[in-house]
Amino acid sequence: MSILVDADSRVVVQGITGTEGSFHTRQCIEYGTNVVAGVTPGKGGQTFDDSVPVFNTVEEARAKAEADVSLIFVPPAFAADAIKEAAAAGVRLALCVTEGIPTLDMVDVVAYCLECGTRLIGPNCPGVISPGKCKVGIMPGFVHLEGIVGVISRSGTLTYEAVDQLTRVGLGQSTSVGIGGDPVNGTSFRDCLEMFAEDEETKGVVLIGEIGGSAEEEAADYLADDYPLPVVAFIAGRTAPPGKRMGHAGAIIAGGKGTADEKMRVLSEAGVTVVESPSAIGVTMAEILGTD
Amino acid sequence: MSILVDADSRVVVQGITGTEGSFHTRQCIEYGTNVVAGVTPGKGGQTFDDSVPVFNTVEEARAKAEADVSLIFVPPAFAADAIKEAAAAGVRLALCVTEGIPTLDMVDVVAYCLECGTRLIGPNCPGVISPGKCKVGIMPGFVHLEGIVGVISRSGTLTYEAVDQLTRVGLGQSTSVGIGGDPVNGTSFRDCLEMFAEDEETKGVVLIGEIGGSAEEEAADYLADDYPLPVVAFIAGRTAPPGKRMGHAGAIIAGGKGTADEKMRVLSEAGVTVVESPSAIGVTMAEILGTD
Amino acid sequence: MKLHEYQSKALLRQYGIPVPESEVADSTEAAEVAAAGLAEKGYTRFAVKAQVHAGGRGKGGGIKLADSPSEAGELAGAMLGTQLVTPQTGPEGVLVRKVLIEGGVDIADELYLGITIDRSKKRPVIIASTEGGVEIEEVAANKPDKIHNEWITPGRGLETFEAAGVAYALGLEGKTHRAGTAVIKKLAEMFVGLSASLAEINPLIVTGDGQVVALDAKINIDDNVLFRRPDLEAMRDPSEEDELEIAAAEHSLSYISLDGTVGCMVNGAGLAMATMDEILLAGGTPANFLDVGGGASVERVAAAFRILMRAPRLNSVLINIFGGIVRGDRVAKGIIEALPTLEVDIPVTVRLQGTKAEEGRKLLQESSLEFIVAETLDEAARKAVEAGK
Amino acid sequence: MKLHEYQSKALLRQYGIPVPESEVADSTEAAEVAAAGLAEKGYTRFAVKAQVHAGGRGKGGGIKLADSPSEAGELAGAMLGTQLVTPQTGPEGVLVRKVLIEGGVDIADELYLGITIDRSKKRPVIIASTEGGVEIEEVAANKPDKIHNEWITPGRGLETFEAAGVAYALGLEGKTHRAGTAVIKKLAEMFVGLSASLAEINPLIVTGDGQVVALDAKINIDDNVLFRRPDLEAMRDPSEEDELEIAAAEHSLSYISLDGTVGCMVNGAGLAMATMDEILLAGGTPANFLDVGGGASVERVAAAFRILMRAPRLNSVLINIFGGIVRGDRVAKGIIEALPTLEVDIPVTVRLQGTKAEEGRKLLQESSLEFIVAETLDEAARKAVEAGK
Repeated sequence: MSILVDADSRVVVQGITGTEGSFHTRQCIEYGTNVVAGVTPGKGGQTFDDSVPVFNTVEEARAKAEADVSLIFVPPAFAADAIKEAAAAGVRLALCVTEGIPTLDMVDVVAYCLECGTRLIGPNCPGVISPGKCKVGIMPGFVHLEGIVGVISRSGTLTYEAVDQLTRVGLGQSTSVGIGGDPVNGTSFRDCLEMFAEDEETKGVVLIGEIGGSAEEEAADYLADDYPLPVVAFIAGRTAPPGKRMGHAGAIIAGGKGTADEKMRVLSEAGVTVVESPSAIGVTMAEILGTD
Repeated sequence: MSILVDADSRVVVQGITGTEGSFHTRQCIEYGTNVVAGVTPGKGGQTFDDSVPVFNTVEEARAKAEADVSLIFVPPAFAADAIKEAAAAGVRLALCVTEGIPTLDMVDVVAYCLECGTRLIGPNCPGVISPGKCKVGIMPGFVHLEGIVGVISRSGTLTYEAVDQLTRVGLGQSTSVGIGGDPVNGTSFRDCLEMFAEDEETKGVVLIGEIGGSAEEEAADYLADDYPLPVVAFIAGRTAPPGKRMGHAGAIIAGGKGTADEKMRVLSEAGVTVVESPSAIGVTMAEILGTD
Repeated sequence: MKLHEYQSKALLRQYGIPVPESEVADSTEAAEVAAAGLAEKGYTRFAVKAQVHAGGRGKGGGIKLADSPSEAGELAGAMLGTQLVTPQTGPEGVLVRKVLIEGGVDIADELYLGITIDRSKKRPVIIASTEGGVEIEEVAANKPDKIHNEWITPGRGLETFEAAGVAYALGLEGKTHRAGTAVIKKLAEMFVGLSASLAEINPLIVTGDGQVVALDAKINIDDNVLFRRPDLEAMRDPSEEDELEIAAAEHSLSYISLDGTVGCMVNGAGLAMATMDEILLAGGTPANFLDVGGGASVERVAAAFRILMRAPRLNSVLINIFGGIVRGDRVAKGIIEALPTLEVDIPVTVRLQGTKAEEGRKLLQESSLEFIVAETLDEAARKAVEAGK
Repeated sequence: MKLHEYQSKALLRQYGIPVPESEVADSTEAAEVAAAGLAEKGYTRFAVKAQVHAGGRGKGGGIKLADSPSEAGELAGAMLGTQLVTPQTGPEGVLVRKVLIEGGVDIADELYLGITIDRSKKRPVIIASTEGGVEIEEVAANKPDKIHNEWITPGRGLETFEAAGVAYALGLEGKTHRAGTAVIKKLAEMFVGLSASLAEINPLIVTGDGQVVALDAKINIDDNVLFRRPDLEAMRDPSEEDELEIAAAEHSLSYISLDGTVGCMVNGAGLAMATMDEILLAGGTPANFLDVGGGASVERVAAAFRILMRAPRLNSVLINIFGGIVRGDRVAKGIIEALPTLEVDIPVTVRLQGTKAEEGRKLLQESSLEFIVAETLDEAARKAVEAGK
């Protein structure tokens, strides 16, 4: 088992003919992902790499190629509309890689996806991978290993770092989810924790947070209530000065709230094993799961 | 029994201190309606007629007077906001008497009420009366009689006409609902038909339609499917020329659709007894119910 | 409220929708000058279009094409001041007071694009069809599969992907698709921005070089929004409206002139229509629709009665009031107030029911008005029709 | 992007929110002229307010009151050109380049009104308090019951009744309530219209005659919206921003100057912060935050490396790349491209992992750059800190 995506997922890539879209579509296909369609407005009727049909609209991709998951590579100016198009077309899951979407656009988009019943991952996220089954995102597939650890992260490359450590200590991953670093996103730590709790394969969860916002605090609230799996957490940004923007729009410490120390404290109190060094994520989880 | 309102309904009047609002509030109280609060922004703290507390907001009226039904007398410029305020405050039922609210305002308001789970009756309607129990509206109470006939109408005075006929032939009414004559309103014929079907007291329904729109056709669709009660219908506007606006914004015949003849035909086909003369409503229902 | 083509196009232009260059003219000379101005900009053909509220102008000779400014002037001169008869006017037609002189454009394809309120779905609906230039009602009746609909979500407006979907349904491709998407989005924005009840572009044309242009346009504004939109109210053309209807509107009365002989004054639109229906059933014909409305004051009833008595062809009057908000005594006082300024030489039938009906009847009986009393609706209609014979 | 007070107030005015009359000045003379102009309009007191992005100006002497235009000029002259130190600036302070000369108003009450994004509820939130004129964070910490919140529904905007509710919560009554409701509605409209990330009026004052006026204002614009809002981008004041940060922004790089000595270049914001954390754990201090971002081209990496090497106080550099979108070979090529224009006289530690990491490492080994190789994150941090000692 795994969460969100598996070998049965039928993926449509929005923006398949763009530079990033085409590069990562090839990477996903190479990994074994079932990419059944692409969408680029005005390029309907073409075939991507002689194998993937391209449509003008997601609605068509849904109807003709039965796509149920959309991976979105669309520039910030058009990304909000693209996500809404995916949701309106009825995909089960939409993953948006795009960085730099205005926050108020996302406020609107998140409400829209909720109305449509579409789960949104991201934006500004690497996507989701269920190793050995399906990769829907931009993460380097080869560092992953099929296994029993669930990974949830607001960061991209820091997630690869954590996954790499897990893989090196022999711990594979059930699913690794990058929820994205923007202030307003579709899926929270808590949403993923709930899914992992219900996934039979997952035996432990790595949670990688960042300064800013209160997503980690909300996760801690939830975890405090008898969460069934061991959780190892790391919070990036202890050295970040207040009020500065650290790349992710989400990672601003405003008015003393959302500091790394505060997040680490509440997670610890909720029974989470919080590591001080990002390098300790893998070995700590290995110790807890007794597979070291 | 009855539908929508009964002796337990706790009514707040929005616009209670205005000319119309105060006149009809007194009429409702005189009829026996339990008016527990009034709302006029800026007049919170006053007491209407030494008996009804006035609040600044519906939220306060809900919280302090436990109002669950709102009757709205607010000029067109402020009516949409007033209805939304009632819905946001969580009243179960809002009835809007106001005539002349822009249609696109109502498009927004109807969606809003749906989100809030508030049933809206109207706008541009006389309200609802469950004779002998509760009158929440502007209809003349004295023409009504407690009884077994449900009345649903897009018109105001034509409803009183029909009710008067029923009363004269000795047929009381369980509840009489004026759904309002505007193109976009909160509650349809069909909604009311469903409620009457589930009301044990109601033994027959009078439906009074008008030219324009397709509310009667939708009612016919629903009635055709084994509706449990006898229905007598009259459609006003057989003599109305196409394309002319007949007072109610709803009553425009556009492009041949929504004519009185078409509505009468589909209702007949759905098993409804359609009367040609409005004067025949009462006697026809009496014949059917065998109480003549 | 209906707008003229030239007003509608000015609004389209304001919202960024391409329309042909044009100018309004009210004389032969002005039309020729306008066409000459267009000729300077390179136009070689000129459309002369009667500006009246009635549709079907083409069939009635209200749209002509000229090959020179002087011909445009001549055609305009011939059209101005005439009564234009179209399938949507009565046989008497409507007076042409203004024409629009428009530069002729190169038409590759004619489409239909309209927005109105879908009462059933309770939201605006876009109606698009590849069958442009003909009446959309005919397309809907004969080729329903050629009609594409898209609904506009309340509060949110039309999403770009939805507009793009409509443009695909119109068969547009490449840069024409992008242009069409923009037009559809802007029309939706305009519909909501103006609180229109109808916004129709028919035909929406694709030019030879792939541009998307509104060749004709019809906008109706929701009357209920005019109180907060003086800019739109200012576009009202009273000359296109019935004189009595204007007089009624000034008193916030709802009045519509009809062809019959029995005048009626009723409270409530539904009861007014039902009264007209009863008059017809009784063998008469209604002369008008007149709703004195809810909460009518003495003054308003007096004004209503005066306006009603001005209707042509009257041979009988029926006053039918079922008191709710409107009180019978106020109605009576209003009628009595109007009496001194009127010569009532036709029979008046009065039916008062509901709130303060008895008081009203009593007041009328004490007045100078002679009238026939009726108890029920059908009785009132029968008596009024009979009295008029 | 932060806006100055004078820019924020211009936007408030544009959205119809009352602000005191004022003028910007950059010299003693201009300030006196501005104050004299206000004096002609009847003002007798004049506020002289330093226009810098840092808050807490009052405490740092950045807001002074004058009783005459000449005094206003003197106070402005004394303020302009100085380094203003506030609780929100470093000890070095910020240079005052402009002052705002504002007519003094009669304050009866000071309120707080702000809007920002509630990440948890995923929508804008209005923060209102009767405790105005002090830092809202303090009110939130010490008197949480004095904070009133109202959320703005996505797509729909703030309803009038919601704005009225906030105004009641602020204790406003009568015409002041109506004025306050309007200000709240307009601020919400502005927040959404500008795609702001913060819009704050503190204090929002009630004047002696019951008017509601924005006495101070702070607006931050979402950086992500600037691509489609050149009008707002034009309000950027580069003089308030760090030189290296501006240079980085020109290459779409995310760069923040810090106080430490170990420079770092990382891909991904989270990994960059984690790298800084590891440097701290290893006993060093990070000199900067630098995220080369996703899909970095050779040119962008070269630019990033050049900018990084310009940072002051550097004694060591750590390059940490975990290849995903960013490919190790491209990063290596970018560094190599930058080398000819740089004098690299401090130790460079390189950790490459992920996509094309080996190729990248090989390219670097073949180049002129001498560097320390590290395998893991903590090893890289330890080696970089060690090398800098």
